[in-house]
Amino acid sequence: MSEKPEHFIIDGKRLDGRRVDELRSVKIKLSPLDRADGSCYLEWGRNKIMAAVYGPRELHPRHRQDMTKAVVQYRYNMAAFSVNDRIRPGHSRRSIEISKVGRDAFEYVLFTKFFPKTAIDIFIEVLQADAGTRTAGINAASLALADAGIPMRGLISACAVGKVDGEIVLDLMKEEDNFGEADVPVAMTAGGKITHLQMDGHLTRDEFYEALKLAKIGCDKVYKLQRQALIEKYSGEYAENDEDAIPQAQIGDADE
Amino acid sequence: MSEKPEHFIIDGKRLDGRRVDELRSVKIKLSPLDRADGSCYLEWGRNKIMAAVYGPRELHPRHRQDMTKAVVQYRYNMAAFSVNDRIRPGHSRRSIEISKVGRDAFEYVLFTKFFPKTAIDIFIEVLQADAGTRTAGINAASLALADAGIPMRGLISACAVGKVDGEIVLDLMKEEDNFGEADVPVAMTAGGKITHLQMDGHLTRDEFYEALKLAKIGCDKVYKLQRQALIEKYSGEYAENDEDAIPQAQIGDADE
Amino acid sequence: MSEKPEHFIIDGKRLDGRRVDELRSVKIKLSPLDRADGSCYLEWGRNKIMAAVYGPRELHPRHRQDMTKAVVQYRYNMAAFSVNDRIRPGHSRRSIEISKVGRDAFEYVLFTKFFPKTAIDIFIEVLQADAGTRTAGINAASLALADAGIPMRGLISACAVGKVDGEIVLDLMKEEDNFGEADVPVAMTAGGKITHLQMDGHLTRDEFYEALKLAKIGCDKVYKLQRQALIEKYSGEYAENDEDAIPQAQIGDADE
Amino acid sequence: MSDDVMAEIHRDYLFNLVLKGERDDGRAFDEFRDISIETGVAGMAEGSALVTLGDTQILVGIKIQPGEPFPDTPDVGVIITNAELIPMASPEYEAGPPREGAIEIARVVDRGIRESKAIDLEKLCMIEGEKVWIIFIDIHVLNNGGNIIDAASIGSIAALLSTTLPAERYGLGEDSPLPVRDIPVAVTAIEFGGELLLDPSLEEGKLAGTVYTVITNSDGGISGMQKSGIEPLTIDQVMRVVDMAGTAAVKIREKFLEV
Amino acid sequence: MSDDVMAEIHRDYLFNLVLKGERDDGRAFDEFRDISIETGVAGMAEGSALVTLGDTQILVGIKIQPGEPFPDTPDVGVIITNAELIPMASPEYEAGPPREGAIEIARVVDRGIRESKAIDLEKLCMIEGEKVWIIFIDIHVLNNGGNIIDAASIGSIAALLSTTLPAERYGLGEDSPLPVRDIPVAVTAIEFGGELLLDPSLEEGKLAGTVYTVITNSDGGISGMQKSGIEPLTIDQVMRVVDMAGTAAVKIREKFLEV
Amino acid sequence: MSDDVMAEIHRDYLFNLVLKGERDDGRAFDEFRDISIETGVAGMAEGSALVTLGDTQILVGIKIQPGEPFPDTPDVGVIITNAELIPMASPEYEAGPPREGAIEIARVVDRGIRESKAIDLEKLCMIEGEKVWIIFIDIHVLNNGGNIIDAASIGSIAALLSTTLPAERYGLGEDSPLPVRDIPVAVTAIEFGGELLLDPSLEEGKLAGTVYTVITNSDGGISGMQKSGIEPLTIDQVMRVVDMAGTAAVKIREKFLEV
Repeated sequence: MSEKPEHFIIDGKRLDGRRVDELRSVKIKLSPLDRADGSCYLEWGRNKIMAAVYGPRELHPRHRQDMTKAVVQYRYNMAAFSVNDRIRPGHSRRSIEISKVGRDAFEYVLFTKFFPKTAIDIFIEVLQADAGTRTAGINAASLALADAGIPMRGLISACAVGKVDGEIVLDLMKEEDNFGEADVPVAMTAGGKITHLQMDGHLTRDEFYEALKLAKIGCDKVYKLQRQALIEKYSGEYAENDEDAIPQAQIGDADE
Repeated sequence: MSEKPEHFIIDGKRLDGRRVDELRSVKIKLSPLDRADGSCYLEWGRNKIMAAVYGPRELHPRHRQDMTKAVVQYRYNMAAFSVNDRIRPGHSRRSIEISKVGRDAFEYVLFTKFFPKTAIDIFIEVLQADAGTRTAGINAASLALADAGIPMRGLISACAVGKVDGEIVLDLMKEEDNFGEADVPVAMTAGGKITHLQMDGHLTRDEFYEALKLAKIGCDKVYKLQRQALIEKYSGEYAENDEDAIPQAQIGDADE
Repeated sequence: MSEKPEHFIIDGKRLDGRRVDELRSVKIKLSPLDRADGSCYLEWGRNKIMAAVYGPRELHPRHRQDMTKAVVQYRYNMAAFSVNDRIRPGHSRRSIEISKVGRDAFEYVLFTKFFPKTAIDIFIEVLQADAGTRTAGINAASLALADAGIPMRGLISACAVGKVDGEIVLDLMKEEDNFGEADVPVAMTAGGKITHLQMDGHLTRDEFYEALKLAKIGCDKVYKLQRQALIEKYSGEYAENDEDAIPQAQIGDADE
Repeated sequence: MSDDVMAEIHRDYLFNLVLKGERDDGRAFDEFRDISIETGVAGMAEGSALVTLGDTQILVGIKIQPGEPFPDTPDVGVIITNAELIPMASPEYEAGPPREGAIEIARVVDRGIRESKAIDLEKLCMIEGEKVWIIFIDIHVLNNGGNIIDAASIGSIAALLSTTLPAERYGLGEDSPLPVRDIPVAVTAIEFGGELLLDPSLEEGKLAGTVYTVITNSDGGISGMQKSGIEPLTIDQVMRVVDMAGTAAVKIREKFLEV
Repeated sequence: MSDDVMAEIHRDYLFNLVLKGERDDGRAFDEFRDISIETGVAGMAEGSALVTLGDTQILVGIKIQPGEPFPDTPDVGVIITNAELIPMASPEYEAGPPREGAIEIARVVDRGIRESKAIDLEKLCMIEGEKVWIIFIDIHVLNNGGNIIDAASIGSIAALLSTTLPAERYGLGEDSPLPVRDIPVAVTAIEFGGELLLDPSLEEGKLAGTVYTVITNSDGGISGMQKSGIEPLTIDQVMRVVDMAGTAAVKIREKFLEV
Repeated sequence: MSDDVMAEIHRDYLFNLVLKGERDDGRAFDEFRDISIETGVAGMAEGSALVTLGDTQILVGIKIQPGEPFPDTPDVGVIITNAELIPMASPEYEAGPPREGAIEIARVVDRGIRESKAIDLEKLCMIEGEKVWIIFIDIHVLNNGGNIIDAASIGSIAALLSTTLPAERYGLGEDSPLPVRDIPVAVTAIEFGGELLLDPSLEEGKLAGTVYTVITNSDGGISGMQKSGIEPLTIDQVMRVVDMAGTAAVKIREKFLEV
């Protein structure tokens, strides 16, 4: 682990030049994989994330099927070489927890009741990690689900907020995450319904409230980027035949 | 491991003041847990044991079901903090063996033929260990089975006998177990039918016979304590309606 | 590991006195085990191999059954004490790979289509290892299959060829395997159809071609030994009734 | 009637109760069930606590041994938290290695203790980069009566407060109390019928669409949170739970004075 | 006729035989099947023995390497006993890690060797608390023809008697024989139809309600016992097996002179 | 029409194409699909390469750390190769530890690198018997479009060529490039309808009775081979693949100049 910087914010600028309410640069590529039903490659700052979706498809073994709805499965995995010290392949306790809360982040927007006995499988591979992989993974998963054409109430958008040098800031980078005072990953629908929320560190009640409001601003920005990526990808394909062919549900707001 | 004492028996008294044919103090609490169908908390000297019973209940996965009888499952487990050096959670070879012979100790008294396709699950958790946990576990399990109302030919009662300072003694405590010459855990029906028997150390044929006879005396004492605990618990509940409501099979003798 | 010898071939003789195209001594014992449907004990130089075959028999769990053919299962295992440094019991990556290619070596000669939903199980136990255990195992398996009376197009015969001191030699012994320049395990039908082939080390194209031709010679020798063993075992049993009773398919050539 | 129908009826019953502002066991929405804490119950452990929260019973044991620090934090002690949902505790639990539910519980409790800086980990370093105290927190759930996470959190900090550093056993000086300097308390709410209920019973927990835990410290600050479950929460709902949790934690922290 | 009916008939047949004082293979109740012991069969092992007991075939190999003692017994060597019921040996065995049956066998054999003090473990300590010899006893069952535990016990002590301490390979002095000073012998009985039969065949073992093993030493003393199976035994029955086992063990021990 | 019937028709279609000397995607029998190699894509790795071979996408990352050598090779570095067929890459892959398919891929790639002596392992020894560099080659299959083994082989050596020894991070001197001195290339053929086809697509691979891989070095020599699948090959067929593989490998090796 590198040394703790003396200051994280100097003249309103963070170590990488961002303002406190600014996201890292984001690059989205839809459908990079052809075997999966939907996929998305996402660069979020120095994070590199691949997400793929399969389903709804038959769930094996059969005794795990739910007669009333699709079972959502979410697998967050870090490549062995995605961090400085090699990770042993396979599940860790950390990845099991992140997979669980990742799954919980999506069930609300998936019409699981439409697909009893099936599985909707969401796979996240972290290829390069630099703080914020769980929220970046949720953003990529959201786009991969849309890319797979799986009916959703709307997209899920995620970002982390935190506290460094006593200030609430958006989207912690590595140093801010390692040495900062708090980290709050959040995922929301476009309408601000929170489907994922964790926190560690130390915040007063009012700081936390401020953090939540900043998270809403961040998620709104993410949502615009996601929507833009889907429109670029799909408007071209459908535009000639039908202006309305972009499935609104996919890029719309679950809360409207 | 502490130092070996020079003598284990001085003036007919053992290190903790007991005579050679005396049990450690026993404390029984029935039904301490409400989720299980039956349960028993047992303090046996410094041992603290929790036993719980579920069943007869459906056995999963189905291919493990026996069409002709209930499958008895017995899980002996030591809490990570039950001994001086922390135990890694999960099965050890020792706990697997103890679970197997524990299961064998009960099948004779359970009317498994009455409950085909089901499981009778017996769980033993050792919370604090001080020699004799397997026999203490059997005693607690016996009471938990009775507490669960599972039909039995009778109770099983268990204790260990051993040899220290050349003498056959009842119910080895920790130091006697660590440094003694032999250890013989035994479980019996009230009529003296042996359902569990192991031995290690070194005994002559005649010493072993003497040990077995002392084990019978010890098991008789245990049986009285068990019966007493059941009467105290259940006679109150049923007494007003029916003097005979204490199910005799539960606290009776399988051999009568 | 011992020191590398200065020369592997002196005056046309190898370290153990063999010529370059000579096999180590081979000893075959059929049906040493009575529980298995067929078995073979094979000594190959200092290697000691036990092979057993069960099947065709019902395959569990059922979801692994193939409706169109028998599933061939092959388990190559080294006893913990079969090599100098004790091996932890259980599958290693090496044994998993050898089991896979061993299975592949036999499917061509087994009439799997005759036995849908079943398993043909081939078990190889290496009791003493001294280079060439995978080919020795295939030879033993081939005989155990014949011993089990499982219909086959013909036997499989295997040996390794390699390169030491710049020469292509048959059937590497331990020192030649450890310090040699290449190792090529091969298995064939009697007609020279290759069902198993691996290679590591360094060979030119022409050296490899020479090696393959030497492997054919080696496999032919092995085939004769296998055939001889089967005739000795089975001709006696059947000879009185029927000269032709030795099942030709078992010891014949899959390619005729 | 089938189990499903029974469950449906029971759900409707509880739902209608909540609409009337009531709970099945008569509690107010922000009211905890009875809590009792007994320490020192596991005599082979360096510290232990048996917590009952309503019908829930959890035994937490602390074991401590010397060992190596993590390479990236060479100057502080190590905390390893493990939760076992043993099959004794519930008909739904199965034997085997911890699954995601048990792992989540352990990790949330662990974060609460770690992030609140409740244990002075610097004091657990003996030789930088070489030798530190390793603290094992083992959470043994004996009876699942609902809201395991809060009971586990209470049990863990109670057990730590009762813990002795076993220096003598390892020839490393004199025994001393574990340096604990805060009492983080987890408070869990569920959302049900639009209402927020603290300390869900087993029944309530099964019906909950969302389970949301807030861990607060003695200074009122927040050191950990975890939302799980599939229903979303609004920012307003989140803040309401934060406020309820802060108030409830103060009351729970008073329990520690009674131990 | 179904397998079940066949099994039932066969059971009745064996039961009636026993009532007449006979066994299927003509043996007396206290008679063992033929035993053969061949040592040195696994040349890479420090010691080995192939034992056949009727149709049962077991290969035991001994590997020895230097290593650390257990913390609570710093001045003695270590014995680690493992049994593999490989799927080759029986249609009922499955591949995978040892299950309770294999673990029980290994542990009973281990106790017999350990408790009889057959190996002078003090002599296997090189540097107290640091370096001792670790002895791995690996029991490889090749063919299950019944009564594995006795064959494994015989094979283990035979293999140990043939074992050389490989000191030279590790640069730790000269090779020497393993210091073995007793020959513990396990003798197993089953209870069937009220009778006690030694050395059960595979068929007999399947019908047995109880399997009871007694391990005796050269001095006639008992160093280990294990009862498994669901039928109970009376004290009288136990003592009868103890006496039969002592007598049988003497005869089996004579076999070792022939090796 | 059922899936089986569709598969049968497709099989016949491809079979008839092959009889006419054609492939579904228009390639010649000895022609590879498009290959692209991009290095340095995984910035936390010491080296990495993303390879696309037709639809197949594989990311290989290299991690290096100091560690102990194997006891029997005390004076050389260690290579550990691992392949993960993650469930993202194909509907047929399942989560969990590597199965035989992934293990075979990793071991074949590993042998090609090891036996070609592509890495100068002697230079990775720091202190004989004590400290060497350990090289982890992690093969991450992102999209299975067929012929994973060749793509993994190309990706592994490309990643190694881009790798820096991270000496500074461990205080072990200055960073330097990994000493790579050859480019072993795996070329895989399948047998189908009596013909030999290089670089099988996913569809072709499913129909193949045999998959046969030949690894050649810059000098034209062969350093590794692996035949899998149930159909046999004649000596002639084997030699034809060897010759085709040598020619193809030369072309593939040219790709490395473009990186």
